[in-house]
Amino acid sequence: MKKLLKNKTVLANARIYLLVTLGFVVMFFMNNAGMLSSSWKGYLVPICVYISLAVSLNLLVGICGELSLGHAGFMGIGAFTGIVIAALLKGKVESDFLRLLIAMVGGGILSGILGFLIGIPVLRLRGDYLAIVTLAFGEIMKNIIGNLYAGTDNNGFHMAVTTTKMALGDGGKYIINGPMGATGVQKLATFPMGFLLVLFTLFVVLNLVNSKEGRAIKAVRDNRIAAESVGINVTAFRMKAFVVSAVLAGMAGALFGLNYSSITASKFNFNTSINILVFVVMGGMGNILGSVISATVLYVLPEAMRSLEDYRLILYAVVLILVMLFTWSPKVKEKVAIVSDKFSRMFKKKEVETNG
Amino acid sequence: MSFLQYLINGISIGAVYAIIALGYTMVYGIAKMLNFAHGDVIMVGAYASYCVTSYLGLPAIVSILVAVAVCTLLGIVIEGLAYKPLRGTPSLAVLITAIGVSYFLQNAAQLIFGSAPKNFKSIVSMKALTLFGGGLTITGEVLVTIVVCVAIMVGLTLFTSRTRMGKAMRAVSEDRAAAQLMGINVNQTISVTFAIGSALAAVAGVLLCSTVPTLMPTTGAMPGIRAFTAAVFGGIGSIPGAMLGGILLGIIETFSKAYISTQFSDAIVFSVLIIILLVKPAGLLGKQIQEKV
Amino acid sequence: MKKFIALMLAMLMVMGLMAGCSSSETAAEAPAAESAAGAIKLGMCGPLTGGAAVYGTAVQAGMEIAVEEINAKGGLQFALNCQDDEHDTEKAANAYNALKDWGMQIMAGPVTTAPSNVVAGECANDQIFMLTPSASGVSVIEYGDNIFQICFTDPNQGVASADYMASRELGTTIGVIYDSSDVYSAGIYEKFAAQAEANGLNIACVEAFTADNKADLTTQVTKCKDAGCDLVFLPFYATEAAQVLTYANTIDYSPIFFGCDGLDGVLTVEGFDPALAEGVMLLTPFSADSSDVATQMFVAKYQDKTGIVPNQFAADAYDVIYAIAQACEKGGVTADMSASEINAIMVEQFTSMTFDGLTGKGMTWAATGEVSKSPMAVVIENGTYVGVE
Amino acid sequence: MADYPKNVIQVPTYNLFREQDAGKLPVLDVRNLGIDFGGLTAVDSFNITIGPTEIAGLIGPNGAGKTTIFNLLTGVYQPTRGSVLVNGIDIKGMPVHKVNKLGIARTFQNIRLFSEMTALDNVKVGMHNEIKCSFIASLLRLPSYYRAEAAANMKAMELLDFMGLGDVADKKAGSLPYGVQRRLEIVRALATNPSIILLDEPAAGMNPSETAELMHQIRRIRDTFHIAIFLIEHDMNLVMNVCETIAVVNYGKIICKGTPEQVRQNPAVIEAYLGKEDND
Repeated sequence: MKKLLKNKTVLANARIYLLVTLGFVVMFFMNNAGMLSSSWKGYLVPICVYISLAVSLNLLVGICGELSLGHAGFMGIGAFTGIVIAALLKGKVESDFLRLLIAMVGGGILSGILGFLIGIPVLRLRGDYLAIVTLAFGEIMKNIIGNLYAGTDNNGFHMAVTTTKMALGDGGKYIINGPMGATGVQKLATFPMGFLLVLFTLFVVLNLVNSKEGRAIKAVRDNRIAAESVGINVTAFRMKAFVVSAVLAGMAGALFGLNYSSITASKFNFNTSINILVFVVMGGMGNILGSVISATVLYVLPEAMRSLEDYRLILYAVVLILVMLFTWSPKVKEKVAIVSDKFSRMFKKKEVETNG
Repeated sequence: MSFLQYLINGISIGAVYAIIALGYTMVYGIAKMLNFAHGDVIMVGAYASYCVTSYLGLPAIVSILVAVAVCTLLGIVIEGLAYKPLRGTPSLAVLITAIGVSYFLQNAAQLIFGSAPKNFKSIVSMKALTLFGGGLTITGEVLVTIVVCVAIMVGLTLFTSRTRMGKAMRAVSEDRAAAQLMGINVNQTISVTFAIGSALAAVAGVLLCSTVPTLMPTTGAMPGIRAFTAAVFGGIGSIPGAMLGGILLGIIETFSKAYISTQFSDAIVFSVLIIILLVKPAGLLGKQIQEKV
Repeated sequence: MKKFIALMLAMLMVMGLMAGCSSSETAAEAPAAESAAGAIKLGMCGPLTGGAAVYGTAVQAGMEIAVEEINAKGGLQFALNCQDDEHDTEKAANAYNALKDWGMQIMAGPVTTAPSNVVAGECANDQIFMLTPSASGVSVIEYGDNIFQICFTDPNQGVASADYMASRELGTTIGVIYDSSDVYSAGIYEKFAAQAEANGLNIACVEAFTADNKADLTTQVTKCKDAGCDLVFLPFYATEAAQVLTYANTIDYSPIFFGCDGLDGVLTVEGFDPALAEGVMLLTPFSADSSDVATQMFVAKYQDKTGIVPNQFAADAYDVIYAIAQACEKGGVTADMSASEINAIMVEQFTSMTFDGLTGKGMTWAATGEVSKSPMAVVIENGTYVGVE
Repeated sequence: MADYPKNVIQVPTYNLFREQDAGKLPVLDVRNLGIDFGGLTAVDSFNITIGPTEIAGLIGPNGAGKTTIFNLLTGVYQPTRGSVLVNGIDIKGMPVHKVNKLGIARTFQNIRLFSEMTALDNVKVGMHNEIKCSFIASLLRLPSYYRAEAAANMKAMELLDFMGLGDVADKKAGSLPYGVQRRLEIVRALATNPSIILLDEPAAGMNPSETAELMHQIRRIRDTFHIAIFLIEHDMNLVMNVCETIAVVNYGKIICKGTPEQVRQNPAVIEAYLGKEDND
């Protein structure tokens, strides 16, 4: 019995890793063989980023049961931290790969620290109130980053949050230029690094979910009072999940920021947070594989619909509503079940016929 | 004097937030869902009013009635098609559907009306009051918005406490299962709530665009989120709370712009929100519900 | 798992549906694109949906008119593909890649600065010639030698505005309202502030707003009024300007309002009372009321096509196509050349040629990609733009 | 009904009931406990002392404040007056999870299992504080993680088997029959290594044979783990047969305390219960 239980989760996890690795290998070789269109090449890194974001948000929303509407805020912190670190290390760290890695780790750490600081007051709230506070946090972050200046001059590195432009001395070069964001960013992000990030995210989240911490987190979600009654420090576990999620989002953000030659704070707005949330809910709350697939499909979907021009986003909206109805509505599901039942019966009949 | 001017500006935009927040709070209180498409219903209302006055040349009052009718219908249709089938499912599922509806409305509006902003002609023809020799100006829009806001709040309070339907709403909001056992038609009650909420959205849309004349497909989105914040601020589910939250949010926003920094006003507004929620976790007038063990 | 299959099925269904739609769509479009067998492929990306869509659609319409005109003449043929970037850096990269897949040879975009920063990086990297109609950020052309602008850079506008104010002694106490979340607006303000200081202008009041809170600009206007500003500089777009002007009117505040090219189009904001914009000054290279024949023809065609009066974005876009056409003709560009071959020719042509367009006569380009043309100050009188000398 | 006796029988502290408990520190020592909700006194002057291996019962009519007392004992509510000592330590101001760590575990009247998790995982959540494996070790899947998990699995299965639940270990808790869920809650409480467990109506919803089985198991728990048990129950047969001491509360106050025999014959108790019948 015990063996079987263990095998079940191990198997499920192995399936996720396998699928992701398979996807990577196929894409990697197709890319190297020049079989990918420019569009697809362009999707690779963002898909990895959004998978990581969706999986990390799933930890919070699906597994922990806390609705967060400010995930893009952590992504933004990671992005701008990563950009600054990468710019400062230019010429000091030779390997681009290493520089990217350091930038991502740095982005993750800062995002985690901020997540912790915000978590102290915020995690006292529950449900929709927590949701609105995370929304507020995302907006505050966006506002602050929008007035953030960072740059180097002959005297070294300067950084300021100010309404009037920060002045730099001789040889000054802005890395982040307030409302204008970061421009002239060296594109360091690579698909293999994206893959590593996804693997790392999966590794952390899956291991967390299938450990005593994960059990505690799920217990808190299922029944907070009962969890407290068996000695679980609910706030501490919500905090752990919150910080881990923030760290992963920060790392993904750093990769994202270093994938484009320019980025502004307004990218990390409410809409981006909501998009990630859509990935999570569409993939199924608490379903990690679901997050991976839905992030991929839903990222590519609106892009694949480019030929529809003006009707593209309205169709995306329709798809969104229909999928929600199909996956959740009891009535619609019933009807789908009837139809699929008929189909399967038809198939079975055919099988019998062919067999006979 | 400028203090008074800011205060009035703040109350003016706050009153608009308050009307939007009233719609949010009603729907939340009764259907227990965050209807993120509410802001876009506002936009539809404003477009409806705009079309009636600009293209048909009919008087403002007709345009309001048309806007209310259009939005009420829209609210019922949205609720019936997108939300009703999901009743009883996790609130997040409905939330995402609401976001889908929001995208849909925005993009539909762009297809129909184009992306170019339209300058909404104020429905208020009253001259602005100028006091203290030009030191203080109170526009007709401000007065009308405040009066309408108070009237709606009083009306809703009376409605929920005096009428049969209103009582049914309160019952559904307290305990849906029990209400059903008492013979209340829950589905119908929720539909009526959406209808009322959407009618309010139409009024809010017309007033919003009378105060801030730019009308485009994304007009409703940001005020919608602000109003949602206001509703939480005042205690979501509470009618006076929405009103108080909306007006306070407007005043805080204006004052932080006026006296602290226009650059950081978003950060300030949201920080105040967080602080208020930490002190009063259920909002200013919200009921703190102790979980039963 | 069941849920999952349902999700996937729904996705596939929709994908199938879309594939059906898209094939019919391309069929419908085919004549326009196909007639240009052997046409040079021009890519454009801009915000065709979302809050900034008004600029993207204006550019798209302007370009389409120019392409139609050029193709009708015979000879040089263009195919134009417009992609939506939603005024978003990430989407801009996707739009750019989609254009590359289509076989774009010249980039005639993007429309706004933030996406342009991303696309310019890609164009420099891929050696695809880029000429943006309206992305006026100075950072855009810093990405490479093959990135060109046809509009003024923001600093130029800021500097020119400050110089203009100083030389005409327009105001004694100056107020500024700008959009701190917008690259264009913040860029102009930054240089304006520096130049104004150098010119000894008295800036008494600087107020900002962001994309999130621009619904209410009353406080900013009131603050300018309280500071006693007799000149208010509005380096942002027409939509918000309409708001500012409307509110200023209600509180009886009538300083000189001074704007940049973004303000152009304020008269055509549907439903806006042009009387409110009376006396507003702006620096713009294009005025739809110009007596210039080419301009009048363009305005007529544009109105035919879209039903509205073209703004400067549309005119810039129109010029972009003609400038590219001129360079192509002179450099002997043909459709079978690769993008990088064309790139080399275009860079050579642009740095050496002179171009006359709707938005300026005798335009030339520096090797940096910056355009040199003279800004024109206009004032709104009786609901039309009147040039100020 | 109105004139219930006001004299509260005071049992002297540390005079523990069972012989083997004599002279030992009581596991639960409650002194003058009281709580008001918005001016209404829900519980008042509640005193009880429970020895380390005692089985005590708490009975009273519906709405007498029994569950409120449990909530006070476990730190869910903070008392307005009085104190609760668990193993000699005052729980005042402690959050619920810390009170549990002092050695007090409970079940709930309306079952509160982690319904989306398996029965085994429910028990393992109960063992949370016992599993010694650092956050990093479990993230990185160090050998110590596997060791700790294996040990936890073994102990959890033992506990489940102890209550006869070994067969349902991999079933979702929410899908189990009612009686099984009640027993699973007890196992989960036991998994926290308590020195006393509070059972809130453990036999509710059980049929007579299940109840008989439960009675047997309650005694077995005490005898095997050497812990105290304090239970709320309406099934008088169970209470009278299993409990060694019984406290009767009405209107938030103890009206009688003693052996089953004493309680059975107490006129105040009879009146309180008859009053309840009248109301019904």
